[in-house]
Amino acid sequence: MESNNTLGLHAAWIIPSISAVAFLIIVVSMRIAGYFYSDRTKLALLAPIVSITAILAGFILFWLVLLDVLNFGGGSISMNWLVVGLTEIRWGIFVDKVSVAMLGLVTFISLLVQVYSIGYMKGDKHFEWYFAIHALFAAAMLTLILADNLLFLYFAWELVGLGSYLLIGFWWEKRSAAEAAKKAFITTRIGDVCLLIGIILLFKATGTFNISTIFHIAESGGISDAILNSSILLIFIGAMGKSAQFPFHVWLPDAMEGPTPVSALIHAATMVAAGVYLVARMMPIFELAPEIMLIVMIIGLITFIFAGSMALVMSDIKRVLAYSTISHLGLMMLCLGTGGVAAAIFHLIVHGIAKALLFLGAGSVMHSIDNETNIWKMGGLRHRMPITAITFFIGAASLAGLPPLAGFFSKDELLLSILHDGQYVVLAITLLGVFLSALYMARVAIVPFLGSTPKHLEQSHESSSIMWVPLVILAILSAGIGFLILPLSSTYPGWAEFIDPSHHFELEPWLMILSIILALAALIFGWSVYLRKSVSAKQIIEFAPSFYKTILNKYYIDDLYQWIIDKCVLAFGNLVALFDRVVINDKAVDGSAISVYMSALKTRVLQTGYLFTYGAAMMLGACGLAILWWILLD
Amino acid sequence: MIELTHFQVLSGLLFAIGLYGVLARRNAILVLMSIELMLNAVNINLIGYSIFMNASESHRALGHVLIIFVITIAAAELALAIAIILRLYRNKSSINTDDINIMRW
Amino acid sequence: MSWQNLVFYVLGAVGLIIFLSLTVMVLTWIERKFLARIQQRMGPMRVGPHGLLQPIADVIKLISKEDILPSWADKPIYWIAPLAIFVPAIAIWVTIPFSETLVLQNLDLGLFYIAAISVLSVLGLVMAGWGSANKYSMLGGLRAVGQLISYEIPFIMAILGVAMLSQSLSLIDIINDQSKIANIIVQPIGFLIFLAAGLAELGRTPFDIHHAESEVVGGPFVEYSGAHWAIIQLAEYVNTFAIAALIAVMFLGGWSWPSMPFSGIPHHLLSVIWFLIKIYAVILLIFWIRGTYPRLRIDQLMSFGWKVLVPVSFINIVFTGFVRFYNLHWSILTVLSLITIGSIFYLIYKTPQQSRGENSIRIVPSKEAASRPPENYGDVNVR
Amino acid sequence: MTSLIIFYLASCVVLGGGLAVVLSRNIVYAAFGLIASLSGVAGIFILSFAPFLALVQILIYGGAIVIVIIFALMLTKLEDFRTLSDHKHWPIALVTSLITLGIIISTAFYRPANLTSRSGLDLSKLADELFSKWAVPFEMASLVLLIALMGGVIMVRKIDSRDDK
Repeated sequence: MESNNTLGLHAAWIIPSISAVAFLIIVVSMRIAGYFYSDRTKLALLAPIVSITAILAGFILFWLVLLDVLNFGGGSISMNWLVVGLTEIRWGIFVDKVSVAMLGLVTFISLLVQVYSIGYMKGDKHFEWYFAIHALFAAAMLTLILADNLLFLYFAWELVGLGSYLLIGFWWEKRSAAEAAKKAFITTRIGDVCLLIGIILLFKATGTFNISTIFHIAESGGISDAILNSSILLIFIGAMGKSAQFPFHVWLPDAMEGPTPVSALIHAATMVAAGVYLVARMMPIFELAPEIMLIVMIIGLITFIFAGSMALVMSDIKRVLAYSTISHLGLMMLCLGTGGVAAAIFHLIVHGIAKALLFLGAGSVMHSIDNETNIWKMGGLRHRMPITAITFFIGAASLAGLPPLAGFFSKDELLLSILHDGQYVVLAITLLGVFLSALYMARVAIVPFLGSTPKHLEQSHESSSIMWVPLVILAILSAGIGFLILPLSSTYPGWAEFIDPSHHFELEPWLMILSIILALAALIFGWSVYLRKSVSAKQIIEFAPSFYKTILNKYYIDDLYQWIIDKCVLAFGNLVALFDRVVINDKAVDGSAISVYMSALKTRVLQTGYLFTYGAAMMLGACGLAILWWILLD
Repeated sequence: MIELTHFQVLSGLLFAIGLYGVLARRNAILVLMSIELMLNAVNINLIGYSIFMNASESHRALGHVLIIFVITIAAAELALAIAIILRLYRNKSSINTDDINIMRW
Repeated sequence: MSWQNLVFYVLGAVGLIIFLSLTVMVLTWIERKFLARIQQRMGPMRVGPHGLLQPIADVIKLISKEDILPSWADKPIYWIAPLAIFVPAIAIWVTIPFSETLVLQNLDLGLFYIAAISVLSVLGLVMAGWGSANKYSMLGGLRAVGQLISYEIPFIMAILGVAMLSQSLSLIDIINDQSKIANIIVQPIGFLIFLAAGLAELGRTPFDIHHAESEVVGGPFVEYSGAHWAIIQLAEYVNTFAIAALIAVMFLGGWSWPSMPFSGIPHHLLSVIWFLIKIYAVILLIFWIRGTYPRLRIDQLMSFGWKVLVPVSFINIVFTGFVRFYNLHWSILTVLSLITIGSIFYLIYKTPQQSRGENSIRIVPSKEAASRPPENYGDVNVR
Repeated sequence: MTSLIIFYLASCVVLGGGLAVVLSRNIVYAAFGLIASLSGVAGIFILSFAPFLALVQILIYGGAIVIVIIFALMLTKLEDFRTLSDHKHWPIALVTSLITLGIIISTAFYRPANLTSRSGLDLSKLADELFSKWAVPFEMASLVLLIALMGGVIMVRKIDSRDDK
């Protein structure tokens, strides 16, 4: 891509910078304010104002970038970062259609979530800090999207991880939150290390970190197959970690310990999408390794079905949404495995908006009923909080794939992509997953909002406007954005062709009808089970009680990990610790110290401290040198 | 006639005397005096070579110049050394070099 | 070295010593009379007309007195000390000329020789101070060391200034250089420095703190008596005479006469007389200072030496070098020196004298004394 | 011949003074022995046609260095070491210095080829050399002297009451 320094490109690098500056301003002003005010609540609104202003500026600049991409097709600019030998590492940004779409998603969702957070986090004692890390996270995520080289991307990737860690553990006084933050950090760390190794492997093979250069080299066959495959696999493992793919999905449900807007922003719309985005970004070299693509597809499929099944049995509203997120991320990966970048990204956006809507709606519900999350203790909330209920329904329906909501279009596109790849078995299983996802969406929407209101919920009420306005905006978008898939005008050929000009907008009527039927069937089934109780859930459970139990215990994966940690990691750790104590500490460290000590003990006698000794030794040495000189001279 | 050997022997004797003083005396001020003796032994040697060498005038002037430098440095060294000894005396009430051994093992 | 030369030197040296001894007698008489006049009394009147034979009587008295040796004294050092004071005092005179030919040995490095030898007299003071095994002598010796080493620097610097003007260290050259204009006019600042430093080297009032009778009861010489005391006194007056002679040589133009009417022997005679007149004028100045000024305190002495004389002598050197390097007219140096002197006096006058308030005795009225206890050690309450 | 006699006399003074320094039981005698020795060196300088150096020697050593040493002696408590004891290993010191003496004297027999009879150096020549060729080292030496002076002043100054009990 030619480097044309247009206005849009400059706007693009400003977007993350503003947020980073906002982070610094908030942190510094917090410190300074801490000196002058013991009661920091007086300055509480400063932080959200700074942070929201920054992200709003980012969102406005996003339109500039979008315009630029539409007119000129994007580009890249970069500057020197550091030069090591012959290698120069640069920091720079790279803007194309995929990244501009992500840019819009991230800035928009961040903006709404932050506005929503003013209402949700009101009165929290670390109010400013919350917005500071929000700004930091936004800066990191935007940098990750825009980075034009892998090292810079990795740098942002880790910062995103840090932001996620800080936000999950935001209520660190709560032990479970602290544990969840650690779990998320450590689990994604495994993927991050693999990603770093993959990046380094690619660097070793090509001598550069620049993504497009790597593509060129790889496409011209400059990288051996073994290296290429292993590095791509490692990069994919990194993406799996961040995107909570099986078997790294365990951290995401626990991450719901963070504040709900955080879940909406990070664990639904943006950060977890980073893995999908990374794979989409690296798609040109993924396509060079069909085996890896197959792995991507299989992992995505497993995740999709597994997480969907787990979402079906969870009773915690946020966990249901979390498993649903995992499931949809699996779907995106699956689609990427078939090479459908456009469909995956489209679903990413649609799902991001809808899931943000659902999470914010869930947050709104929890906010009004004393942070109750068990869906079985809710019911009939649509009378108490109608706006939340309606928007929630729209989001759920969208994800369930009801036409003409956005989810319908994106899911259809995904299915098409799988079909085009000729994976009929996968397609069949995917359709099962589609049914599952519609079913759990029906469950999570019907149980809390419909039915009769329990007594203890009668005092609940609609949230403040600062919280429901973002919900409405998201709901409208969630309903309407699906039409982007259609060729709306002569200049806009539809999403697929916009992202990838080789694709064209097309429809497969039987697939569309099949998915509509599946979704409707799931909804009706859910209706009859959860609202009408015409079908008893218990009977279904008793069909296969052990299977149900397995699902309820999340397939024992957490227990497996715990066992591995207890039996293998800790045992090995004890062994290493023993080695460290006995060999390294006692023998190597202490031993060298003792040997120095002992030799000093012997030789220190030479240091008498008497002028006499030193003087005599010096003079005799000089005499010896003189005699030596004579001997040599003669 | 005086010859260079005279100067050398005198210089050597004075140097040996000074060296013995540095090594054998225990009083810091006496050590200092012995060092002055050694420096003067060097000066005698320098002036001896300066007046007996068959060299250009500028080469022979080197001997004189060096003597001037030696005397200058001796003065500087002595100023510092006396200051050190006085401070030592104030802190330890002794200027015996054998008592100043806190830096040893 | 021929016999004639040796005889000449021996005779010259003996003659010099006799001449100096006589001079010292004259000086003691002059000092006593002069001080007496200043203090409005008669001075010695009994021996001879106007006490003219008093010095001889003193000499006889001193020689016939018992020479006391303190029992704790370090004997050899105690006895050598007067000699160590006397020898440098006489040795200086080897190179001081009375006329162009009347000089024992004119040295090219004359001024440097004088500076080097005059410094050695400290040694005698130290020896006397230590050898007497007396606290007062010891203190006096220490004071002498501090004072003489401090004032040696401006002393030599002043000599250097004159040497720069004349481009020679030989005394005769310096005098000849001043045949037109005396150095005191060209370099008044140097004259003042040399006068002050010279008085300090002599240990005369106001710089006589090392044998200050009221403080250390005679300093290094407490224990001396008889002939040794006489030798010390002799050395003191010889030194005074030497400093006066040096001032006459270096700043007053020596024997230079505005216009010499004669030549040959009368010329020399006239030179000697004219030179002696100048020397005695300086000596009278020194005695006058002694009769007028009180003694400095030791800290005042030190700070005067290091904070005033040393910097000023450096300024003097710089100005002289400036004028010599650019070959300027001598009057420019005069003007610069006078401006410097003026500004220094102004600065000294203007300097806030903190110690004056702290250290001087203040007499306060009884009312104030009753209301306010004395702040300073020196305050005296008068009730 | 006369000069040789004078040389021997001066040498006797030099060595006698030196021996007084290193052997005397009385530290003040040692100091005066040092003066004698250094004056003897000044005599050697005069014999070497270097009166300037001789005067410098007297001025600086006799007038300043030895005086400062004696001053220091008087400031420290003289009674404590009026009689001195030597180091108990003094024979080793003696052997060391004798070895050194042997080596130095044996160099005396390596006579340089280009020797002349005794000839002095014009003082103006020395001045020219010192202030042209050696001007920078000369200034350096003055700087060293200044710094040493400042160091000495700082070192003996009372820092606070804790320092001297």
